Amino acid sequence: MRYTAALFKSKVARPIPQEPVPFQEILPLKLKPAVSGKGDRTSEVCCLQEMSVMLACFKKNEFSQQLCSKEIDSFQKCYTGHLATKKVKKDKEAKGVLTPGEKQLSSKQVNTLLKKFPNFK
Amino acid sequence: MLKTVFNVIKTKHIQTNQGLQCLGPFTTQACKFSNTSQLCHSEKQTHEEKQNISKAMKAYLDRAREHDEFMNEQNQEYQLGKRHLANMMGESPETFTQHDVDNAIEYLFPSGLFEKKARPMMKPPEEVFPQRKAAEFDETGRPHHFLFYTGKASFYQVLHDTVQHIVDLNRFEDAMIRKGMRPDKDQKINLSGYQWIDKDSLEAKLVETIGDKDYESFVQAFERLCSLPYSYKVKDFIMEYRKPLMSQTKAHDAPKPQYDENGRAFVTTYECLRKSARGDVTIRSPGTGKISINGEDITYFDLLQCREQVIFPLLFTNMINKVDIEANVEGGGSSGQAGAIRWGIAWGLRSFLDQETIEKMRLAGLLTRDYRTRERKKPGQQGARRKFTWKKR
Amino acid sequence: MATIKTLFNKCQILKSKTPLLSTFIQQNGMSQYPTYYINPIYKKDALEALIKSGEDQNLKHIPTRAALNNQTCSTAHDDLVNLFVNYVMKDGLKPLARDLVAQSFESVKRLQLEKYHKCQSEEEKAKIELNPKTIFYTAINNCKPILHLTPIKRGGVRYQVPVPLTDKKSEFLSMKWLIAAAKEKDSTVRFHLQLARELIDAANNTGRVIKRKQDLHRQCEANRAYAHYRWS
Amino acid sequence: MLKTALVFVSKRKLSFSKVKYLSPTANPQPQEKIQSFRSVEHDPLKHTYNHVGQFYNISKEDRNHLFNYGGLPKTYLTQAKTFNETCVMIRQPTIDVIECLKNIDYAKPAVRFVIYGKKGSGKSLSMAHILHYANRSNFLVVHVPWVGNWMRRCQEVSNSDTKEGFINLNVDAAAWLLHFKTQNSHLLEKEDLKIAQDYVWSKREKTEKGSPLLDIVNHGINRIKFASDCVVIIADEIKKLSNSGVCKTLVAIDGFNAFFYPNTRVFTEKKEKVHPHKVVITEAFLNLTKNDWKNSAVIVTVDEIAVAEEDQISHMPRYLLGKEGFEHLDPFVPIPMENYNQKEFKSVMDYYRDRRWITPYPGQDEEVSALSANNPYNLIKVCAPL
Amino acid sequence: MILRNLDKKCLLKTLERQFANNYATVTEAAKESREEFKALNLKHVKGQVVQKRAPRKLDVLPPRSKQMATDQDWGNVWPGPRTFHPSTVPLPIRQGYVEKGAPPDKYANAELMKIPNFLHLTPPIIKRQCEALKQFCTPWPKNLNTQEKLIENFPIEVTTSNYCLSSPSIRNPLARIVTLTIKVSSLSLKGAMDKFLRLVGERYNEKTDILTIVADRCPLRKQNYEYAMYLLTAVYHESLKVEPWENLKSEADMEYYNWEKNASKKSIEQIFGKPVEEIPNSKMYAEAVSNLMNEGESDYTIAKYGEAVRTLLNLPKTA
Repeated sequence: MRYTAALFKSKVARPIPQEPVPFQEILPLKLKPAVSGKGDRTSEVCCLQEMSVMLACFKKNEFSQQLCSKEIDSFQKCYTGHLATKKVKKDKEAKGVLTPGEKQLSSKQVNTLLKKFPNFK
Repeated sequence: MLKTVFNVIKTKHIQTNQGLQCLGPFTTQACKFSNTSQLCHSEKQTHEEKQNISKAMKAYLDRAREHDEFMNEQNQEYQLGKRHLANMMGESPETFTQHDVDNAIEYLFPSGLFEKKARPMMKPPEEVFPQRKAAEFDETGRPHHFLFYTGKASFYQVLHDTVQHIVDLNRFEDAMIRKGMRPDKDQKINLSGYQWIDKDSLEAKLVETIGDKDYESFVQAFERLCSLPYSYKVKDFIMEYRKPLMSQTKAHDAPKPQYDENGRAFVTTYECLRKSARGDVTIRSPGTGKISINGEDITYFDLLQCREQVIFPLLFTNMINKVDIEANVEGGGSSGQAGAIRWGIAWGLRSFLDQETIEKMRLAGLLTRDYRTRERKKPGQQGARRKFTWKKR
Repeated sequence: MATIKTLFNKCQILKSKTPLLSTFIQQNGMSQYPTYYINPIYKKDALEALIKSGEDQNLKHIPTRAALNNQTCSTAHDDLVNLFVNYVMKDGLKPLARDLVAQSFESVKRLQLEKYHKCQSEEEKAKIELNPKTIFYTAINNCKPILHLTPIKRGGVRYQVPVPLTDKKSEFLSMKWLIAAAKEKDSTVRFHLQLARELIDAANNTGRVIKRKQDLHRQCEANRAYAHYRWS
Repeated sequence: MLKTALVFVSKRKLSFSKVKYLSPTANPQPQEKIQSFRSVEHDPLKHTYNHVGQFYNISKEDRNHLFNYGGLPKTYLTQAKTFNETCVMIRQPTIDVIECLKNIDYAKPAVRFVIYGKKGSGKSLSMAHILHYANRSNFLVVHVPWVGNWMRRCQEVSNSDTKEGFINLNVDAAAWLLHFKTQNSHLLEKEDLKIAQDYVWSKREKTEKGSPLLDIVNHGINRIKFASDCVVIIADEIKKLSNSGVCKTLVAIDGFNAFFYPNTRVFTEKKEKVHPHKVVITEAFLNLTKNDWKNSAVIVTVDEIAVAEEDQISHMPRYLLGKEGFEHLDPFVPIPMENYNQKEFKSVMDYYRDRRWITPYPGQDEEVSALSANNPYNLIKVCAPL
Repeated sequence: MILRNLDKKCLLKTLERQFANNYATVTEAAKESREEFKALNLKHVKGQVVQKRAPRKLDVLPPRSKQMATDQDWGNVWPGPRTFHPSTVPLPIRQGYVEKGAPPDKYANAELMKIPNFLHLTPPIIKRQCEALKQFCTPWPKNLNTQEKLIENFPIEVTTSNYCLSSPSIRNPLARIVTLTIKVSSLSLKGAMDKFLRLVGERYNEKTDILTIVADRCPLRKQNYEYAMYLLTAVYHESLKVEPWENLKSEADMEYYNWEKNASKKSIEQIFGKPVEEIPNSKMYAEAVSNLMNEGESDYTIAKYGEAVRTLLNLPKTA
């Protein structure tokens, strides 16, 4: 009987030499000098308290609005106020105007800041 | 700045008859120098050439002399021509003015060309040949202006001044705040009615060509300056670059009314256009509110909206029972015709109203000609904007 | 410090729209007018208010757009009614739409006058509103919903979430419902008559449109548990 | 005899009006006195030029009596219903006609009046006012509410038996007979209106000489087949009666020019267009508008609306009547119906405001006046949504 | 004399200057040529370029205008109409439009040659020519001193226009149009007036009583003039003709409403039961009816008609 080396080969417990995984630099290995605006979206939920008060009033009074005018007023005031503040904020952020001492910066504002103090290469 | 340095270096090379190969590394080296070292470098070079004038300088001086000679010659020719012309027209050459020259040329060479600039003319050479910029450097080639190497010295000078003013005013404001003073509200600079001078006139003013972006930064810088609370302190400087706007109502003078055989004042407005309607409107002043359109009364228009349009200017100015209206319109539909008459009435009424009411009418949009028209249909589309329904196959 | 102040001033300028020409430039789509043209102020009282405030001095040098052909300074002219006419309009038939609204106003008057003449005492008569425009306004106002439902997908499930409405949107809805209610009728009844009835009903806080609004509110109330799902 | 009857009637009316006049004074209402747009005089017999521009009230009985089967325009009717009263403005042309009617020498041939004017200027209402006057002054009224209803919107068409090649509009004729009957019920019931001739309708039916006119009217109403012929006969009989002085007749025809307008919408069985002169009832009214009889007056209106839309070029009588019509009526008295003048307009607006029809605002009158060009019909349209 | 001398001196000076200039250029050229070394290029190697001899420039004489005296007699220089010639006209004129820079001068300027000029008709020359022409003129007829008399004796007025413009051709097609005007009353048409006006149509102005004939169909002015005169003659004679069928017209063919022949007359005769002549106010009525028919309906004619009927029938008038 002839032994062929090929048959023995598989039984050899020698580990297959694994090549080290080459590193591929898909993205450059440094931070971008800008941030995307994805995280800026804030929650739309507002005036929940007023809404629930109003709806409770509605339910109590058979959905007639005259009896709940106070609740409706407070709800709408809250909502319009919310819209107004949102608009002001949006305008400000869109322009990227920096207000000194502000803690929470929008993406635009961060971008203007980053642009002002760029990284050296 | 760099560019000019480069030029200087280049000339130097040619003079010394060095090979062009060394130009590349040399310039790159120059680029890496800091600003101060560069300046030293160029200064050294100029010192070397102080004895004999540079070739560019010489060429410039030659050109300047040639220009002067040329202008002199032209002037002589003009004076001679003027004497000849006076002789032709049989008048005394001593009292022959430029106005006479123009008249004589118009008489001798009648031209019906629409463009007046293209007609025959005989003008003194100063008016004919465009002006040139004077030398910006002395005989040694050293520029007078510190911003010469920007290429747009006077433009950047203006920007520089603006920024200087801003800095000064800010400092001044700080000082005033420390003193506890506030800016004077009455003196606040009022910029309504003025506009920044446009790019062309700015170019003419600076005798330099500037780009669109340059102009933008000019406007921005000035608006920044204007927004300062103490900007009234530099009012003269700002006003130099603003031109007054024509008041909208004063743009068109109201015609003086004419008088008909009954002694009634009337004004006729021709060419009242709206959409494809055109017409003319006559307003007679002491009237009873009679309106006649193409010989009929206001019921010429079946639609109430059109009638409302016709009486809109009258109602607005409270003239409804004080004037008579006669209008002739043709073309277009009823709404277009009503619009044309509305504009005609408003336009003609100006002759019978005071300035204040006219301004009010303008703000109400009665004096603007509504030149919006139907947008044309485009090929490959269903209409002006609408596309054909998309079908996969 | 002063530089910071200038920055502040600058953003305030943009907010208050001072008459710097460059700040007037706005997007105007495909309009045939240049961007800096302002809209006409064609109502007399609005103009008076403007002059009183002194704002008109700033507008002196800015050209105005021409007033549209459905705008007049007449006291009878009303913007909301005009808007309503536009909602009634189909296929660009404005004269027809305007006629319909006018006729329904006329019918409102006729119906109200009929009631008026039936009344015996002066007090009852005084109670009846005869001005169709007032009736129209109260009707629109009464029909305005405060909340509505929007489907929002959360975890693969569509939730009907109650959402507050802006004033404009609720006005639009109230007009739309009124028109829809007026269209829902026998073919023998004229549109304007039905619209008139709906308007009177709505002005008295009764009728189909009011019921529709209340139904919507009821549903909102039922779904109030989802309110916090809005957009997050 | 007739005269005395007239005097008696007027006396009665006078007392009646007095009673009416007394009632407001009994419980004084200061508001009503100030209302300058309301006429104090509600009797058309006493209307003079002084009352022009004021509104007077047609009492409910009169309205039912005169206009139960037509005679008032539709727009006006809805308006009257809303206002809860039938008020008509006293207009200058109306008074003009009434003055003429008062002064006509009735021994002479009939005088013809032609009221003309633009669309919606109040011709029909003016006619209604005149009819009211005529009714009060005991005229026998021959009134056609709207000729256009026959020539342009006829109910039923049949060939005439009595006349070869002519067309009967029997349903319309019967309707008119009913209208005639109600309008003149108080006169027809009197005995003296008798026919002068025997009329044989068929083998069995026959109306004898000397029987009252009402018999023919009733016959026409009951036997619709003969309605058209009845109209012709009545016209003829009325002429004879008037000529003999038994009664005084007022012929009032609205939209008279439709009788001369060839483009009708009456079609034969073969779908051929019928000229108005080929319609039997036309003959009756053309006969009545001739000037060969006494004790009568003729008032007609000519109107653009009575002709097809493409021919509505002018509102003038010569154009609308055509050559034939003009020669038929010539010489006639043209009565122009103008739009409202300032005073009338003011009065109408005051009336509307009084009736709570429009909400007042400053400058309303001028604006509405300009928008409607003072045309009465347009004014109604403009005021509707205010 | 002195002046002329001076002129000559000037001339000499300019010549001198020119010579000097020429000399200078020549010497400079010589210098340059001396400096540059010319290599021998027998085999015609590509890199070396054989210098071509510059073409000799022709000597052009300076323009004539340079030698003109400022007090010359311009009429002798430019005696008749002629296209613009730059060297003859001593004016530094320019024509044309260049966006940046000066307009082109007179030399080789085609625009200046295109436009017409009046260099032969300067005011002193016109004066001189008028003086010369005066001896050939006849005096103006003394009796024709007013406009009325002129129109009376010469009623026909013919108007033509000549055009002067800058275009390649001096002939303007509009110059051929001939306009003939005449007061119609001067033609003494009596009965034929109606026919004449019908023939003439819109060319007649009712307000001024003037007939205007515009002839523009022929290429030449003379032909147009003759055609206009022919038209006037033809229309005149045609209107005077009376055709035999004219007596056979029925009522419908009539141009005018004739009350006497119409139903209106019969109807009032029937009302009153007597002939028209005996009816009071019938004349006024007849006039009103014919006015109404002929002039067309208007508020005025109808009102007149109503008035006439009221007086005829004895009715009260309107308030």
